[in-house]
Amino acid sequence: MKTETVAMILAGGQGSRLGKLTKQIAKPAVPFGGNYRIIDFAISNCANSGIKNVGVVTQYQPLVLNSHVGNGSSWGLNRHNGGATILQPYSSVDGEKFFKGTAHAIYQNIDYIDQKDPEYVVVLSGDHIYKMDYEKMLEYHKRKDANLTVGVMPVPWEDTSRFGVMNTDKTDRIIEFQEKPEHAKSNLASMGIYIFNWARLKQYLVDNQSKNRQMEDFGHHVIPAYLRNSEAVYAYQFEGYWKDVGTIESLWSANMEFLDPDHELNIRDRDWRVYSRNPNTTPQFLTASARVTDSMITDGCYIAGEVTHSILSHNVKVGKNSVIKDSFVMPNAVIGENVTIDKAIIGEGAHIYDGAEVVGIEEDIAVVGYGEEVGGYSDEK
Amino acid sequence: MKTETVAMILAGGQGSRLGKLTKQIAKPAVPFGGNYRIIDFAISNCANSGIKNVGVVTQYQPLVLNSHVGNGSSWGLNRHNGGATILQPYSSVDGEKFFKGTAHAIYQNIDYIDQKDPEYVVVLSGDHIYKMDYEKMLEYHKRKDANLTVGVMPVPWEDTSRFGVMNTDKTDRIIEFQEKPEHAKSNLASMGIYIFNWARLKQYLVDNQSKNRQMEDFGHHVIPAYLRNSEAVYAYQFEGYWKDVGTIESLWSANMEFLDPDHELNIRDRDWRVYSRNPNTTPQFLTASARVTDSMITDGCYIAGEVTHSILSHNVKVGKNSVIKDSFVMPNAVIGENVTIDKAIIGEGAHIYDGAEVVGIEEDIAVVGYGEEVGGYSDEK
Amino acid sequence: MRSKIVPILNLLEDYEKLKPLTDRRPVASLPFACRYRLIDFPFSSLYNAESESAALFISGSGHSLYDHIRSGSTWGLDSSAGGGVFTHSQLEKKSATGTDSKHGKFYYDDYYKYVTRSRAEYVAIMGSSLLSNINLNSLLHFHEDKDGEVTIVYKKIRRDDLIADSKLSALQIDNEDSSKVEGVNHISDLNGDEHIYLNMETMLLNKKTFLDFLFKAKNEDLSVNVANFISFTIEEGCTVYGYEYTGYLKAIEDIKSYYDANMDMLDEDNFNALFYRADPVRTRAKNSAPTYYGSTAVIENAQFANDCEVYGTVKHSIVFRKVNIAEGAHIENSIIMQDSSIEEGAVLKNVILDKHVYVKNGARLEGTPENPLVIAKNSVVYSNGEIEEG
Amino acid sequence: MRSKIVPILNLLEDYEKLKPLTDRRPVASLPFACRYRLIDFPFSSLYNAESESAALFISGSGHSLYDHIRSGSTWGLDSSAGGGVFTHSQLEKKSATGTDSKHGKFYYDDYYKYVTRSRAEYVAIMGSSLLSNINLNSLLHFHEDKDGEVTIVYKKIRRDDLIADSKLSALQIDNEDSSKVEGVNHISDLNGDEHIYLNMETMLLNKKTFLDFLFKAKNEDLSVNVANFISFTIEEGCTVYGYEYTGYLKAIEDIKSYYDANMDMLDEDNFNALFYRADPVRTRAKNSAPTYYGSTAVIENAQFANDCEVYGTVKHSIVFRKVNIAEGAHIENSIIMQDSSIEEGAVLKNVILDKHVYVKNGARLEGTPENPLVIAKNSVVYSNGEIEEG
Repeated sequence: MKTETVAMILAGGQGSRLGKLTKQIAKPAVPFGGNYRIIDFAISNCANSGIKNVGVVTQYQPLVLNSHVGNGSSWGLNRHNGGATILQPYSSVDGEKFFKGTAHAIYQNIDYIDQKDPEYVVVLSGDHIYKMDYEKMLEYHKRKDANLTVGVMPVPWEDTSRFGVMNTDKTDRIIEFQEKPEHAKSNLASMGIYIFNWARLKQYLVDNQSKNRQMEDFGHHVIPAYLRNSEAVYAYQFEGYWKDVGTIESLWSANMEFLDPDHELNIRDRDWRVYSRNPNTTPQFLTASARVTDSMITDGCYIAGEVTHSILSHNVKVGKNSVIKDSFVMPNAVIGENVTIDKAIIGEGAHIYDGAEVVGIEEDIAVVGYGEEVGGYSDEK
Repeated sequence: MKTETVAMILAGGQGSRLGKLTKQIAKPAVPFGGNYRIIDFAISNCANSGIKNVGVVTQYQPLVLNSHVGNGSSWGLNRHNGGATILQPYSSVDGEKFFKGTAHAIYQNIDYIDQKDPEYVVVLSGDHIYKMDYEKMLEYHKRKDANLTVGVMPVPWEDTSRFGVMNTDKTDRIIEFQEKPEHAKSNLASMGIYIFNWARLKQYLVDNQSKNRQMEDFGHHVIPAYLRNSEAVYAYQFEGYWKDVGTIESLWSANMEFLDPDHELNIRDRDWRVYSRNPNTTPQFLTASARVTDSMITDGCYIAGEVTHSILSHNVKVGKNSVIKDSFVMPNAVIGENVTIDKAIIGEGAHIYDGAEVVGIEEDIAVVGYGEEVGGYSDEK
Repeated sequence: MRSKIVPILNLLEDYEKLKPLTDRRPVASLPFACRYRLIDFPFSSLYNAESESAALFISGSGHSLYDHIRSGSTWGLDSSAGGGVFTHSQLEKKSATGTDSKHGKFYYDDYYKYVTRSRAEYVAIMGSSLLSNINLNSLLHFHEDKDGEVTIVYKKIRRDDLIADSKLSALQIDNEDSSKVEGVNHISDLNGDEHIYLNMETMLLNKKTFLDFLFKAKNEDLSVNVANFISFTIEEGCTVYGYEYTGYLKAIEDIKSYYDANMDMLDEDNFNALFYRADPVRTRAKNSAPTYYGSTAVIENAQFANDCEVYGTVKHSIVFRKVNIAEGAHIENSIIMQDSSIEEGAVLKNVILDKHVYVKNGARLEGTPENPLVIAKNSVVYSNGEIEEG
Repeated sequence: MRSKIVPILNLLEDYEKLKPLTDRRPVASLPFACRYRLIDFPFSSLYNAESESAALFISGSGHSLYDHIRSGSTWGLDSSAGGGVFTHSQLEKKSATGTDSKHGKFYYDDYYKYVTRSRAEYVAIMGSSLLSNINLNSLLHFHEDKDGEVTIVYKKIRRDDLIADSKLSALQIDNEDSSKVEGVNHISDLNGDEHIYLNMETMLLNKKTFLDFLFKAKNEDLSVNVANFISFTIEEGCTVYGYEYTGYLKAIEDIKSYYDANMDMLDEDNFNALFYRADPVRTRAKNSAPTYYGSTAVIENAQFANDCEVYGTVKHSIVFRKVNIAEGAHIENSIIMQDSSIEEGAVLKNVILDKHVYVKNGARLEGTPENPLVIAKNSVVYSNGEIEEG
C-alpha cells in the first residue's frame, strides 16, 4: 500500500518552563483536560486527517510517553499498515544518534521515513492544544505546488517578537522569515507545522550534513535555506483555537478554556474526536454531600465535597467539606476533607491532606507536583 | 496486579561475526527457521514460562526489531498488564543514556523495572536458539533461597576456554567463576541467563555506579562482586538443546538441525510453541515441476524447482530446473531458473538470477546478503 | 506464572422475567452500574487470575455479547498466541442436528475438546447472573488446600433475599465440617426467614474429575446442568467442598432484582465491596470525554459514566454514557442507559430507560420501587406520556 | 486520506445447496484456498480501500463468522477509535418482534443509523458468495467520474458459467453507452450460450440516494433485497452505471461450484488473478510452523498452508493447516480442510474433507469432478469405508 503522508511529531523537548510538571516526564505527556495528555491533540489531528503513519520523535524521559502512545491503537492508527512508532536515539555503524534539533531529529530518522516511502512529510509539535485538519493543509500544499507549506496564524502585533514571523506576498508565498523580530513586517506567526515534499527535504538534510553545513533546526536553518534557494514556500493560515501550553499559567488557562461547554475546541464534537488511552476504572460517584457545578468530572472520581469551575481527571477523590475552584486536578490525586483548592494545578497522584490549602492567583497559579504531599498527616487511610 | 518477574532481553549487540547479515539489522532480528527471527525463541520462552513483562533492551539499528516485537502481542504478552517494551537510549536530567555493557543496560533501565515492581528479574540474551522453562529455574532459585541463579550447561572440556565457567560445590552453589579460562576447573558454562532478586541487584548497580566503581558487565563485574561478597549464587543446570548462532556456520547448522523432524527442538510441540509475527501471504504453491523433499516450506512460497534438505522462508520464489540443497533461504528471496544453491544462506529479498550458482562447503557456507543480486540480468520481470 | 485454570462460562441463563431488557440480549450482556455489563464480572475474575482462555456456552445468537467481547483482549483473552475466547452456540447445534436440545444441557464434546487441549490442571465453571466479584486465586488456594475433587462457591444469605420463585439452589453443609457439602436443595422448598447457603453456581474441579464426568454423561446420555451438577457429583461419591464468598452478591432473576442491584451501588459499602478491592472490574474501553455538569445541575448521591452533559436534577440514580439531561429535568431512583436524552421539565421516578430513549419536554414517567417502569430501547416518550417503541 | 466509503456487507446468502458444508457456518465463512474464508475477500477489498468500518447483516447465529472476525483488526476494522464492525443479526430481530421477517429483507433502521453516523459520502454494498477481488478505489473513481447515483459491478461471462438454477441476475446494458444499466434479468430466463453481464451484487451509491431509498422503503413497507435493488432504483428514475470487473470471478452457489473455485486456484493464471495483484487478500493471522515435506513426499501441482506434515502423494489438491498425510497415502483432486489426518495407504479422489476428519489406514474415498464427495466435519473414515459422523 502506498503511503501518501507520514507525520513526524516532535515530542523530544523537556519543556523546562513547566517546572516540576516535566521533571520525570516529557512535556507532551503532561495530563490535560481530565482525560487526555497534551500530545493527544496532535495525534488525534493526524487520525482525523486520515494520516495513519505517525512517528513520535522523543528522547527525554520517554517511558510514560511510550506506554501512552504504544502502537497508536488508541487513535485507530494501527490499521491498514499504519501505526504510531516511537523513535528514540540509537546507534548504527555510523555511530550514536542523539537529536540536536528539530531538523536533525528528522535527519536521524530518515530510515523510518524511507521505509514508509511517503510523498509528503508533515512535521508537528507534540505540545500544542488545537484541532486542525492537516488534509486541508495538504490539499492547499498540492494546489500551490509548494515544496514547503508552513502553518501560520495571525497574532497580536505586540506579540510578534515572541514568534517566527512570515512575510508573504499576495499569493501567500513566503518571501521572508523573521525569527523573533523586534520590528515584524507581518503578524503571521509560524505554528511549527510544516508540510514538506519528502524527496526535497531529504536532499537538503543529507546534502548539507555531508557538507558539514548546519541543518539542525527548521526555523534557524532549513526555512532560510529553502528561501535562499527560492523554493516554493507557502503560508497556510489557520483560524481556529491554538494554544502553546508551555508555561504553568498557559497550561492552567488552556484547561479553564477547555472546560467551557461553548468553547470552540468542543470536545464533544463526534466528527472530530480527541482520542486518548482510556484507563479502566469505576463510574464517577457523587455522594449526597457533593456539589458539582460548571465542572468536568472523569470516570473513577469520588466526590463528597464541592467542585466549581474545575476539571477533575480520573480517579480523583474529594473528601467532605472540601472546596475545589478554578483548578485542574490530574489523575489519581487524593484530596482530603476540609481542603481548599483555588486557582491551582494538582499533579498526578498528589495527596492533599485534611484541612490543607492550595491557593494561587491568576498570575501565579499554585502547583502541586506529581505524588507530592501537602498538609499534615491525618488519620485517614 | 503484582508482577512477580520481569524479563530483560539484551538485544543490543551488533553481532559483527554474522558479517553482512547484521549490517542493517541487529543480530536478534536475523531471520531463522523459515518463520522466525532469532529473538522469537527467547520471547517465546518467556511467554511459555508465564512471564508477561518483557523489556527488550536495544540500541543498534532497532527499526526491524521494534516493528517485529511491537507490544508483544504476537507472543500473547500484551495481557493482564503485561507486554513487551522496547527500551532504547534516552536522555534525562542526568544526561544521555547509552548502554555500555550488559549490566549497564539494566542500570540505565531501572525506571522501567521499578515501574513493574518485580520480585525477580530474569536477564536473557536475545540471540540463542533453545527452549527453556524459566519458571522451573525460578522455582529452583526460590528453593535455594538464592540471590542470583546462573543458567549453566555442560560443554566439552576442550571448549571451556571459550566460555565463562562456573565452579560449584556439592549444593550447586557457585564458589568460583572463571572467564574464558585456560585451565577450567569445571565444564559448566554460563548461558548468559540470570535470575536476580531485583532489590539486591538494584542496590549493587546503584551503589557501585554512585561510587564510580565499574559495574558494566555481568560476567566481568557483577558476578565477581556477588561472589566476593558471598552472596548466595547458584548454578541451574540446563540439559536441552542450546545454540549460540553467532557465526555464519553456526547459523547455518542451527537451521539444518532445526529442519530435522525428530530434532529435540520440536517446533510442532503444541505445549511449547515458538511464536512469531506472522506475515499475511498466500498459500504455498508447488507446481507440477516442483520436487520438494525433506524440507520446510513456508506460506507464500512458489516452487517450480527442486528443494532438498532446506528451509525456505515465506514468499520465496524458485524457478524451474533450479536446485536448492542444504540451504536456508530467508523471506522474499527470488530464485530464477536453472539456479544451483548448495550449502548457502540467502538473505532476505535477495535476487538470484537465472543460471547463477551459490555454492558453499560445510566449513565455509556461501552467503548472499539482504537484497543482494547474484548473476546476470535476465529478461524476467 | 502460567494459569492453572481452564474456565467455562455457562451463559445459558434464564431471561424470561427480565424482559423487555432481555428481548435483544442475553442476561450476560445486561448493562450494569453506568459502564459495565454482567459478563464483565466473571471475565474480570478471569483477568485477575490471569486466565488466557474462556469457553462460552451461549443460547440464542449471542450477537450483543460478541459485540461486547470482540477479541476478548480487554480481559487478556486475546487469541493471537494461544488462549482465546471459544464460543459454543446452542442454537447452532440445534439447527445442525435437527433436534431440539434441552435448555442448559452440556455439550459434552465441545467441553471435552476445550478442556483436554489446555495444560491447566483445574476447570472453573462460572455464570453471569449471580452478580459478584470472585477471586479465583483464593478459590484455587482453598481447593488445593482441601485437596478434594470439587469446590463450590456459596454465600450465606437469607431465603427472602431471593425472589419467591427463585430457580436457584442451596447447599447442605456438614454440621461437623462447615467446608463440606453434603447435598443440594431447591430454594423453592425452603422457608422465607431461614439462613441458607446459596449455591453460586461457580465451582472449581480437578480436570480429571471433570473429564470422567463428561465421559460418563455422554455414555449414559445424562442431562446434567450447572444447577444439578453438584448433586450429581455427590451421588457419584466425589468429595465436594464449599468455599464461602463474603463479598457483594445479588442474584439477578427478574426486573426488580436487576433494579435493586443497580440501586445497591449507590450505597458506598456495596459499591466498595464490588469495585474497590484488589480485584478491579474491567470493561471494554471506549473513547470518551469527561462528563460536564452545568451550573444548574443538582446532583445527590448518583453515579455517572463519562460523556454525559447534565444540567438538571439527578438523585439516587445510575446514569450511563452519552446521556443528556436538560435543565429542569428531574430524575430520581432511576437507571438511565446510554444514549438517552431527557428534555426540560421531564420527571422520572423509579424508571429504567433502556438504551437510546428520548424523553420529551415535560413528560412524566413513574414506577414504584417494587415495580420499576421499564422503557424499551429506542423508544420516544412524548410530552403527553405517549410512548412510541423504536 | 479519510475513507469516502461506508460499507454494508449483505451476508444473508443462500446456503441450502452448499450443505453439509454450511450446516454449521454461513456461506461467508466457508474455507477457501488453504487459508482463507470467503468473507476475507470483501473484507480485504475494504482493507485495501482503507475503510474503517463495516456493517454486517447476518442470518442465523453467525457464531463461526464472529470467531473469525473477532475485533476485525486483521482488516483495519478495529473499533478502538471510531469505525468498527457492526453486526446485525436477522435472528435477533425475529425473536424480538415475534414475527418472521422475510429472508433478505433490509432492516431499514439499522441501515439508516449506521450510514448516517458516518462522515463518508458513498455507501458500498457487497456480498461474499461471488468470489472475486474488487478494487473499491477504482470503483470509487469510476463512480465519481460518471457522477451517477448508483454504480453496479458486473462481469461479462457466459450463461453456462453459472449453475442451471442460479438465483443470480444479469444486467441489461445500454447499446449506445456500455457503461449504462437499463434493467435487470433473472439468469433463469436466459439461454445457455449467451454472453451475459452478471450482476455481481456489489455496488456504490451516493449516501443521499441510499437514505432516500431507505426512507421510501420504510414508509411504503417495501420488501427490497440486494437482488432486486437495481431494478427498483431504475424504476425510481436513478441513473445507474455499470462498472466492468475483469478479474477472477466464481459464483459459489452449490458444492460443485465451491469445489471448482478451489480447483481453479491450481491454475496459475487464476491464482495470480485472485492473489498476486496490487490488492492482497488478508486473513486472520495464526501462529504456525513451516510445513514439512518428508523424503517420501511426492507433490504435483498442489497448494498447502503452513503447519502440515506431508509424507505421502498429493496431486492437484488444496490442503489447509495442520493436516497430516502419512507415507503411502494418495490424494488427488481433493480439498482437505484443517486438522485432518490421512493415514497410510488411504486413497482420496475428488473429495472434500471438512475440518478435523480422520481417514484411517487404507480407506478409499472417491467422488467425481461433477459430484465431489463431501465428508462432514469431525468424521472418522474407517479402513472398511464406514463413516462415523462427529
